[in-house]
Formats: sequence, structure tokens, C-alpha cells
Amino acid sequence: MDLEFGASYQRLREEVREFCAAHWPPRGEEAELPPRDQAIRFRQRAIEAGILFRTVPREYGGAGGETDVLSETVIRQELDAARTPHRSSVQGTHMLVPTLLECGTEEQKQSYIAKTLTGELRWCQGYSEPGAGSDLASLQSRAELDGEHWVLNGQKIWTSQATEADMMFGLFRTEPEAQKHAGISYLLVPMDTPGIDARILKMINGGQDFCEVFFDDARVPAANIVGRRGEGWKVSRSTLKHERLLIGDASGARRSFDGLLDLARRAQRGGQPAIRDAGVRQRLAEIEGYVASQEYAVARMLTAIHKNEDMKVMNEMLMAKLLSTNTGQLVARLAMELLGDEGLTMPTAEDAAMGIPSEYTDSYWVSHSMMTLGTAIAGGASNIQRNIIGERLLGLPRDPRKG
Amino acid sequence: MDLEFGASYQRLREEVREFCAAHWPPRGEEAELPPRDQAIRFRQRAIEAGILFRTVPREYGGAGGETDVLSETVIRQELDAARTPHRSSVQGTHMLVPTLLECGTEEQKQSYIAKTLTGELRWCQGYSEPGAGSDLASLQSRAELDGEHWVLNGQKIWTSQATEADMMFGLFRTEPEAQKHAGISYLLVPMDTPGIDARILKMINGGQDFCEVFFDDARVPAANIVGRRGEGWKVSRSTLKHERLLIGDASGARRSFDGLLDLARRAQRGGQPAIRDAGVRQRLAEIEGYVASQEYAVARMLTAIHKNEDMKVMNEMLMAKLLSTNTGQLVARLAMELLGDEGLTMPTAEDAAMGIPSEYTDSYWVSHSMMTLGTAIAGGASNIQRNIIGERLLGLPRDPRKG
Amino acid sequence: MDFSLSEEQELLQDTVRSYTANECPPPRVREVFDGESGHDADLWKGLVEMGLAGLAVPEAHGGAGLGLLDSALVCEVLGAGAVPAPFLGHTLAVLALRLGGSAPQQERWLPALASGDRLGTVALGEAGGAWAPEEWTLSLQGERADGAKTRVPAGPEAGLVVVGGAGGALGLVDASAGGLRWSAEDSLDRGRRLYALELEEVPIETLAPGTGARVRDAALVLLAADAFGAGTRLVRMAVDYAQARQQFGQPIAAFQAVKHQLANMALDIDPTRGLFWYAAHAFDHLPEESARAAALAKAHITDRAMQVARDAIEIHGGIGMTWECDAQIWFKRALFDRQWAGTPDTHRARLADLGGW
Amino acid sequence: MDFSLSEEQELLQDTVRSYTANECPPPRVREVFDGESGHDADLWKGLVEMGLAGLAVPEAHGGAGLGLLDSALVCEVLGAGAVPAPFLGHTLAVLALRLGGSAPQQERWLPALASGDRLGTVALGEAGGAWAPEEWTLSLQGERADGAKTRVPAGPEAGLVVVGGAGGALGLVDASAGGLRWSAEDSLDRGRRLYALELEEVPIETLAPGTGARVRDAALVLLAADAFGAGTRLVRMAVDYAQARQQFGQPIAAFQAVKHQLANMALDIDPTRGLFWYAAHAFDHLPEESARAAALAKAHITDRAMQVARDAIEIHGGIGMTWECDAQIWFKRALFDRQWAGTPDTHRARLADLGGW
Repeated sequence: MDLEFGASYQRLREEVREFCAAHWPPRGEEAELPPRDQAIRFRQRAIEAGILFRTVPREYGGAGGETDVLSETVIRQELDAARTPHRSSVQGTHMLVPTLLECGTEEQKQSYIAKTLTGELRWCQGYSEPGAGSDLASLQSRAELDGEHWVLNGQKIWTSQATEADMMFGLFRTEPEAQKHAGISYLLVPMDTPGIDARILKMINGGQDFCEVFFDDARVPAANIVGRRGEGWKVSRSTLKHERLLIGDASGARRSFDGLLDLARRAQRGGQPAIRDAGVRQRLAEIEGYVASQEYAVARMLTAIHKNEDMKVMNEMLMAKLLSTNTGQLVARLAMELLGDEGLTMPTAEDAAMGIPSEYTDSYWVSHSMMTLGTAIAGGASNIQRNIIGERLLGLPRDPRKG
Repeated sequence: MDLEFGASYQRLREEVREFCAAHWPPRGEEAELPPRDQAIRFRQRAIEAGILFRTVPREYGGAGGETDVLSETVIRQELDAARTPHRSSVQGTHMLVPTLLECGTEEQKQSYIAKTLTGELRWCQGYSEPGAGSDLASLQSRAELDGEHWVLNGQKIWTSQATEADMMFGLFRTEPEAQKHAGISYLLVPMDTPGIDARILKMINGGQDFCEVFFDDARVPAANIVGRRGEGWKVSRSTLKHERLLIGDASGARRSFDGLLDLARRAQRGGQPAIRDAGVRQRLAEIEGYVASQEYAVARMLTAIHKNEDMKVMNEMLMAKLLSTNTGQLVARLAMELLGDEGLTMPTAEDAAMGIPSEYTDSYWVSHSMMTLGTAIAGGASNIQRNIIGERLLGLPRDPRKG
Repeated sequence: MDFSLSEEQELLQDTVRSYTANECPPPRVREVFDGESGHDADLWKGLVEMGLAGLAVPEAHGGAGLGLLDSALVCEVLGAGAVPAPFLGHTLAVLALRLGGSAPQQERWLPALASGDRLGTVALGEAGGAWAPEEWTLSLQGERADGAKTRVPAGPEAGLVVVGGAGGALGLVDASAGGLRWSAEDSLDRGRRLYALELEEVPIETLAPGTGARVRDAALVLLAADAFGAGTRLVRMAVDYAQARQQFGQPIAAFQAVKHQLANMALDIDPTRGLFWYAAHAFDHLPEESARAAALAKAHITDRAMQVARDAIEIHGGIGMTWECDAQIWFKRALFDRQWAGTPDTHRARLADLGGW
Repeated sequence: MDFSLSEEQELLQDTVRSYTANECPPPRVREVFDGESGHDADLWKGLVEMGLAGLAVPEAHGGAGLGLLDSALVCEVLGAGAVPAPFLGHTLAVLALRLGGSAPQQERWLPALASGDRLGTVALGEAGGAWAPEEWTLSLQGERADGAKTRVPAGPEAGLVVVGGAGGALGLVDASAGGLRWSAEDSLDRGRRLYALELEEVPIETLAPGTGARVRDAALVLLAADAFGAGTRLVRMAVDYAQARQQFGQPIAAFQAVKHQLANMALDIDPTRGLFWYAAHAFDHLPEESARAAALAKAHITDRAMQVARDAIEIHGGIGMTWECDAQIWFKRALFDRQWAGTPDTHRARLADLGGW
């Protein structure tokens, strides 16, 4: 058992660190460019240096090499630590690109991948619909082939940053008579197509990260289909095999816990910092048990995946989501208690945005304690997760009503 | 709104108090009698004085008068406070007697009621079976009519004090071809019938309150049926209308909470009484919220029932059980934490017995923290309770699989 | 023994419920919530005409002379409807005068409060979550006051402000006299907007000592009642949504897991009703139990209501997280009730002390 | 980075698991549990022959020279089987000598402990729940000791007793020297019986200062591992029962509410494995993190395991409350692990201190 990353990874870590120091933040005239252009340049250089998108072939704009889960973790940690803009259009780089590599035509690969990796081309994902949340197979948006075009009608929801994206990849029902999963196709949709209307969906905390997208006879070239007609469901799941390289490193949970400790130091309780209160200490210590459990579960997953022993960590993989949801709820409840009066005002727009906060301010915690409600929902409601654990890990009977 | 019982009930309270002072504990040569005989005499006198069994007609051995829910509560509080043995065979007095009054033959009433009220005749209840817990309708024990006798075969479980009881009232399947609830009859079974074997079922805490009862061709007179053949299910539910007079007064929850406070005063935490620890105080205060909620819910129920406005308190009536279970679990968890090392040894036999403790000793709390597990089960598992709340109060769809 | 509401009390609730349901249904609640001021003058006028402004004002001064329980019952209805009305601050101002005002003070102010000619409010909290009377620092010595208070309801709409000061004293400020500087806080519950208040050389009259703690206790009871109303409504909203929302070919309410979550929500909030009834009753009739009962009601009910609010959002799924879903309005109502005047933990610590633990 | 077990460690677990499954299946566990002494001499002999008695003894003294993680992995398997064996106390005695014994002391005792000729145990706790080394009062001044300890495993079966004394010191007592008065406590976990120990003028040798706290930390890790094993087994027992038990015409596991309860149980205990792995690793390799990691593992895992135990009983319904249901044996195993050497709250308070909060 060894919790250090070891010498070879230490070398990689230092290389990445040096790269970051050399290239971020930008200097000279590059510092004058708009932030988005700065970020695109940074990502271009990181790809050239073999740091980002290491397994995407060179001919499509990647670094074209090998990688492993530990290397990816080390690289991500360093890119995060230096606050570099390495995450561009995550939907694009982590969902669309693997899908195109797997199922796209040569022309699609050539057209889209390179620009997506740098962030020149920004994508949004069109899967969820108002009537199809956990039950994605019941989606209703349709695409009808009319000569050389798909004609799109319907509505998508929970589309992150749809108002900023250039393109959407989405699932549309092309064979209306087919049942459920069958009859769905995977289409690429330029967002400036006439008949498409993206509206920001304001969130409970004032955040504006999500959109609804409405399609009213929007016409998209017939060639914009990935994989075969009616097989969109399968195509959309072809990214799953890439996800094993993307295990979260739980450092987010630890950073958030450290932020909670800071809040407990700032907050007053009976004339002293709340962190001196025996009850608050107990609750913090209890939460740390969950946070540390997550950290070690991730360490175990990284190890097993690195050794190609994924089967050993099925439990961890299937439980990760719900564990993190539960911990988030505990954190949110204690934060709300510690916030006191701060819980009576709205978070700032910056703190209401999703993503990793640069600082754990009181306003961040107000936002967080509301947004943790969403973690029980996003990416599969907690009840669905419990079904999965019950059925796949414990071997319990499947719900009779499904499908 | 008035939380006092008021003048007329105050008078009743004083009368009962005086009665208790005069008759319990017994004096003179009566004090030499075996405890059970002392208890029987006390109950006889209490009936004669119109304090116990006020609504059971005189000709069957009751006090033959009127009562109301507040009077019953006042009387019970005083009988408890004076630690009198007013509770005899609760199964007999509170389940069998109302059933006989409702559905019994004149001969059955004459034979059984009076002696049951005093406790001369002790009853056990034969409803549950190993394969029929929450799903009582699926019970399998059968009774076949053979000339002048029912021949009983099968097994009952969770039979309180079966080894001490003189008689059992129980449900047996007499029409094996009938479905579920139909085909069940309500029989009265002398426990000394050959072919009946009652065995103590030792509990997790060492307690010996429950038994299993096995029937192997045990023959019971054909006349020992209450109500009609095949209608035992209905007969067994005829007691429900009497239960409105038996609302618990939640003083048990308050006493138990006071006992928990005492435990927190005795237990040490960081060199001082645990009750001085800010974390323990928070947890106690949180529990008190639940305890007080129970008290007021009961006060509201008493009021409404007294005014014949039962419908106003349907919520309280349907939630009482689960609320008390949940509170009990919180109490048990804190008690176990406070007990520390005491939680490593078994409770005494006295503390392992069910019922209201005379003192909240450490050993009691060890037993209690195990027995609260059972409250989630006894009298309908918590999940069944949640179904009832969901379906009857919230109007949610019924589970499709039931019945 | 009679632990129930009188017919008059039930009628009061029915009347307010049906009036607010008609005049301030959810679409109107949302309009005010999203509006500029968060104040609905017409609605308040209607409530004043029903007598709510004078509910706690003695009959001699033009009010209904009712007890705290009656005001709490109104709060329950207002919380259930998330009604944007300044009832909480106004009622607390009335109580401050009733409990601590001299005869001339009562004579001067109570009729105007009862008639709704003046809107009252209370400025109790100070920066850093100082809600306990013993933590207040604003000086009420002399005839003029200087200092700052936070989280004040109604703000510039108010004509009379009851201000908490050092030693738990209360002072009366006539808002029309000038010298009050209000600044809007970015309130989470936009149906009950909050303001920071700075006083500069403002004329002030003090009320009888000890009134601060009593008014704080009354606030706790009213908040608990409001949270009870909001919580029960959130259960209803979650039930209705779960009945309507189809997934996997059936309403999600038919999934046993969802059904039990809903049952647990009902079980969380419904049995707490007696806590605020009793605390309100004790406030008027059992003074020695009043402070502790108020702390218990506030701590327990607002915590349970907040849990119900979280669960209700979860039942609604993603849509529950959006501004356009009504659940967020009630969620914030419950959150206000929980955070304003001190969090549950604060009051649990107090009730432990008050219990002599 | 390699957060995984070595092949040798997996083999060790497999070997102990299959041996105990064969030699001590649930019916045998119950026999010992219900038996006179709670001790199974044949079983212990078998485990000694597998090398478990010497697992932590340096190779130079006839042991396997393995780390605390290996001992913890054995505890996990023993906990999962509710195996009635004196491994915990014995291993702690070995560690006390290994960490704090002089060369002659080690020379004299370790070979006998490794070979199983002597069974070791530890007498740490004192009346009133005094488990922290700084709370111990027994005087180890001089060459003889007087005083009382409680909750001592193995008791009269032990040939060597490591006794905790004032200042967190440890002393060695040769049980064969006489002067030890054992009295059986009415142990809840009858597979690991506890005894009160009175020492009267008993010859004693001290170990190096500071060893007491280290042995306590090791105890916390081993208890956490044992509780993890017991907890995972309880989940399995509940799953098996729910699959078999029919109600309303189907296995209760098919009810979504039950299914989710079972999923929550698995989620409660399964992810905690790394806590004891890490704490055991830190004990041998990261001394500055060791005390805190041990406290965290003990507090979190034993609390989770206890919750799982409660839930498992509830899933079993009434039958789970009976002595004849095996669940009670594992429930009491988990409860022992939780209560012995200090409750979770105690260790949470410590880890807050150790974290500089």
C-alpha cells in the first residue's frame, strides 16, 4: 500500500507544473486578448505539449499518445492548482469527442474534433426533456427527414450554456412508431439554425447555467447524424467506456470540507468561534468521516482501474454518486446552520454559478446549500441510484414496472 | 385553549388518588397473600368503586357506567402514579372483553368477562404466525371441525406470556379453500389442552416475554367459537371501536425523556457530566422537540375524541405509532452513546422485561436501546405505517401488489 | 382540558385563508416576489380591513384584543400561502407597545397601528447575527439614538419602528421624523424583504424594561407558526406534483420509495402543530414556561419545515430547482422562518439553559 | 500510488475466511456464544497454527513480522464471521511488547506469544469509561501493582496481561505469578467475554513510556476493521432474509421501500473500508497522522456498522429481535466494537482536538 503517486508521476507532475508556470497566466501582448482567446491558446499549447487530450489521435487535433488514470489525475490536479482554463466545453470534449471517435464519419471527425478540443467550437447537450428526466427513453422531441434535412420540433431542458454554444449534440425521435429506446437518432445541430430558441432557465439560487431549447421546424442537414438512424441511444452510450479515465479525485469534497471548517471558524456561536463549540465539532468530525471515505474510495478506484481490475471496485463505482450526494447534504445543512443571518440574503451572481468556487465565501455557502438539492437529481435521481445499488450490487429483484 | 383537566376531572383525580391510598399497597393479612392474589383483590375493589372497567355492564362484572376519554386518562394516570397493579391481562381486558361484548354469546360473556377483568383468568393472543407478520391474512394455522371439537394444528408466534395464560383467543383457518381474510374463525382455546406446547422465545436483550405456541391435534369444544364460522377476521376487528378510549397519554415518552436527562447527568464526558457538553445538549433539545410534539398531539386527540370530533385528528391517530417509533430510535441512539462501557454488558432480567420501568437505570437503557428496534416492527412494521399515511392521509396510489 | 382551537379561531383561519387564496393566489405571490418592492399595498389594505392589523391591539385602542395564538394562527395561514404581507413585523410592533408602552404611548400609537394608518415593524437584529436582547449594542440612553440594525422587515414602508437596544431595551422611532437611512438587503425571501437601518440622531422613546425579550419570544412563536404553514403547504405541493408527474409509465407517487418519502415529510411537519399552539398559549397564560416553549417551537418546527422544503424540492426533480417552480418561493419562506431571529441551534442552546440542564 | 491490498494480504484474508467458515460456521459461533466460557480452545489452536498469534511478532522472535494492516484484515474476517477468538487482545499485547518492550522483555515473551504458548491480553479500561491513557489511574510505580481494571478480554484464559497505568504507561503482568483476581462481567458479546481484573501486590514490569497511546490507537484500528466485517455481513444477512421472506405474495426484497433500505445499508458501510486501511497503514508508516486516522476510523466505521446492525434487525422483522436469530450475534459484535475503548463521540472530540480545530 502506497499513497504517494511515486517517482514517475512525480516527474510528470513537475513537467505539468513547469508548463503551467510558463504559459498561464499569459504575458505580453497575449494578456491583452479577450479571455476566451487566451484560453483557446492555452489549450492549443497544452495539446501540443502532450498534456491535454493525450489519447485523441494527432490527425484529429489531439496529442496522440498513451495515458493512464493516474497520469490523468496528476495532470488535472496541476492544471486545477494553477487555475488554468483547461476545461473548455466539457460536454464537447468529454462526451461528443469520444462519441465521434467511436461512431462518427471521417468527415465529422475532421470537422469537429480539433476545434472542440481547443474550445473554438462550443457544444451543448440535448438529451433531457421536460417529460423525460430519469426516464430518458421516453423523450418526445422529433426529427423528420424532409429531403436533405432533418426537421426538428420539440423541447430540450437542462441544456448547460445553450445560449453560448455553437452546436448541440442531441437525441431526437426519428422513428415515432418504434418503442422507447429504439427509434431515437443522435444529431448534430448548429445553434444558429432558424427555428431554434434557447432561453435561460433561472435557478432557485439565481444561477443562469441552464437553458431550455425550443425547436420549431428547425432544419438541419441530413448528414448531421452520428451512427445509424434509430441507433442514437446506443451511440450516446458509446462514451461510457471513456469515463473510466475520468474518475473524480475527491479533492473537491476535501476542499469543500476545508471551506466548511473555515466557515465554522468565522461563524460565532455563544460569543466564540463556532468551531470551538462541542456540538459543531462533533458534526464536523462526523462529516469528515464521509469525506475521507470518499477520498479513499477514489484512491481505491484509481488503483484498480490503473491495474485493469475494474471489477474489484464495482461497489465504489456504483456508490460514488450517492455517497457524494449524501455528504453534500450533510455539509449543506451544517453550513446553513452556521451561516445564520447570511442565509437570509441571495448569493452573488458569481457564487450562484455552477462549478468549483475560487473561494468559499458566505455567499457561496448560501448558494451551495440550495444547489445540493440538485445533486440528488442531476445525472439520475437518488432513487434510481438506490435501485442500481440494490439490483446490481445486492442482487435484489428488479422493479417490475420499468421499461 | 386550556391544558388543565378542569374542576370535575380534578375531583375525579382526587377520588382515584384517595382510593389508591386506601387500597394499595395492601395492609394487614392481605399483605401476606401472593402478589397475584393481592392484585386480583385490588382490581375487584377498583371495579366495585367504579374506577376500572367503567363501561362494562354490571351483569358481566364491570362497573356498568359511563366514561369518557379524559376520565379514562385521569384514572390511568393516577393508577400508574400509585404503582397499582391495575393492568392485568391487557390482551384479555382490552381485546377479548370488547370482542365478547360485541360478538360473544351470552354464555361466553358470563363465563369469561368477569374473571378476565379481575385477572383471575389470563389470556394470550394468537394472531401472528411465522409466515404471517404484517400480512396477517395469510395465516396458516387451521382448525378442522371433528364432531363436537375443533382440531387445531399449526403454530403461533409473538404470543405474550403464553406460558402463564389460562386461555388463548386466536385466529384459525377453518375454511382452507377460502381466500385470504375469508375462511378464518375466532376461537377460544384453553392453554392446558393436550397437544398445545408453549415455548418461551428468548429475546435479543435476554427478555422472556414472548412465546411460540405449537398446536398438534389439540381438541377444543366446538362451542368455543366467537361470532360465525369464517368471520373471525371481522370479529377480531370489532375491538377497534373501543380503542378510541385508549389513546396513550404520551406521559411515557416524557418520563423516558426525563430518564434520558438523568442518564446525561450521570454519564461523564471530558471530565464533566455529559449534560454540560454542548453537543449532548443540542441532541437532547432536538429530541425534546419530538417528545413535546407527541404530548401535544395526544392532548389534541384527547380533546377531539372527547368532543366526538375524531375526524379532526385522523392525522394524529395515523401518525402516532411511527412518530413514537422515530422518537424512540433517537432516544436509543443517544442513550447508547451516553452509556459508553455500560453498553458492553447485558441488562438485568428485570430491565429486560417489557413494560414501564420503575427506574431508568443504565441496565434499562441497554435493554431499551435494543428493544426500540422492535417498536419499528411490533403492531405493523414501519413501512406499513408509511403506506397507511401515504394512502389514507395523502391520497397516494395504493400499492398494487397487496391483498 | 381543551387542546383545540375555538370556533372563532377556526373561523379566523378560514376567513384569512379564503381571502388570501382569492386575492393572492400563487401567480400573484410570484408577481410580488419578482416585483420591485415585494410589497403589495392593496393586499395589505384588504388584510387591514379584515382587522389583521389590530388583531393584537386591545379593544380599548380599536383592535380585536386577541392573544398571541390568534396571531400565530394567522401566520400559519400566511405561511401556507407564502403571502407577501408585513404582518410579522407589524404584529411584533403592536406587542411591544401593548407589553411595554406607557398609557400615553399606547394611546398615541395603538389606534394608528390598529387602523393600519401606520405600518409597524421591529428592528431587532444586529450585524453578526446578534438577535438575543443581551447582545444588542445600540444605545438608547438619552432622547436620540445612533446606530445600525439589520434584517428589518418592511423598511421604508414602515411608519413606526420598534428598535432593540443595549440591555435588551426597546425604543420607539417615528419613521416620519426623519434620520432613518434604509438600504435594501438582497433578500432571499422576496415576499418579505429585509433592510439595513442606520439611525442618526433619531428621536426615540423607550418602552418598559424587559419588553425586548418578550417581543423576541413572540417573534419565535410567529415564525414557528409561519414555518408550519409553509411546511404543510410544501408537503401538499410535493404530493400534487408526484401525482401528476409521470415516469416509466406511471405517476411517480406510485413508486413506493416516493410514497414513503412523502409520508415521511408529512410525519416530519404535521405533528409539530401543537408546539406553536402551546408556545402561543404559554406566552399569554403561562409566563414561566413562555420563553422555553417559544424556543422549542422555533427550533423544532423551523428545522422540520426546512427539511420538508428540501425534500419537496427533491420530489419535484430538476424543475424544483428553477425559479419558475413555485416550490422555491415556499422554500425561501421556510428558510426565512428558520434563519430570522436566530437559528435552531441557537435556540436549542437557550432552551437547554432555560431547562436548567 | 497503490491503494490496494497485496496478493499476500488477499491470500491471508482468503485463508482465514475459509478456515473460519469451515471450522466456525454460524451454528458453531452460536454454540460458543451460548456456552459457558465463550472461548473455543480448538479454534484458537487452529488459528495459532495458521500463524495468527504471531502475525505481528517480528520474524526474529518467531512471528510473521507483518504490519497493523495485516492484523486489521484478519479482524475484518473475524468480525464478518463473528468468530469467537481472543485475537484482538492478543494482538494488542504483542504490539505493546513490540513497540515498548526492552530487548530482554521481547526475548522472553514474544516467542511464547507467537507460538501461542501464552495467550496475551490487554487491561486498558477503568471504571467510568476511562479508556484514554491520560485517564488511567492504576499506579505502576515500584515493582508491584495494585488496582482494578475493567472490560478485559480473555480474562483467566490469558497468560500475559498488558496493564495500562497512570500517565499512560503500560506494564507487563505474568498471569501465572498469581495475585490476579478475575470476575466475569455479564458480557453482551458472548463471543468475546469481558472480565473485571483486580491486582493485588502483583509483580509488574513497565514498558517504554508512550506505548499506551500507541496501543490504544492500534485497538481503535482493529475494532474499526472488525466492525467493518460485521457490518458488511449484516448487510448480506439482511439481503438474504429479504430475498427469502415472503409477504403479500412476494419476497419483501421486491418492495421498493425495502430495496432502498438495503441499498442505503450497503451505502452506509461499504465505502468506509478505506478508513481502516488508511489508519492501519498510517500506524506503521505515517506516525504523525496515525492517532487522528485511528480515531476517525473507529468513530465513523463503528457508528456506521451499528446503524447497519439496527437496520438489519429491522429488516428481519420480529424474528430479528430473538435470541435464536443469528442477527443478534452480529449486532452484539458491532456493538462491542462501537463501545469498547471509547464511543464514537469520544473519538470525534479527540480528532477535532488533534486536527487543531
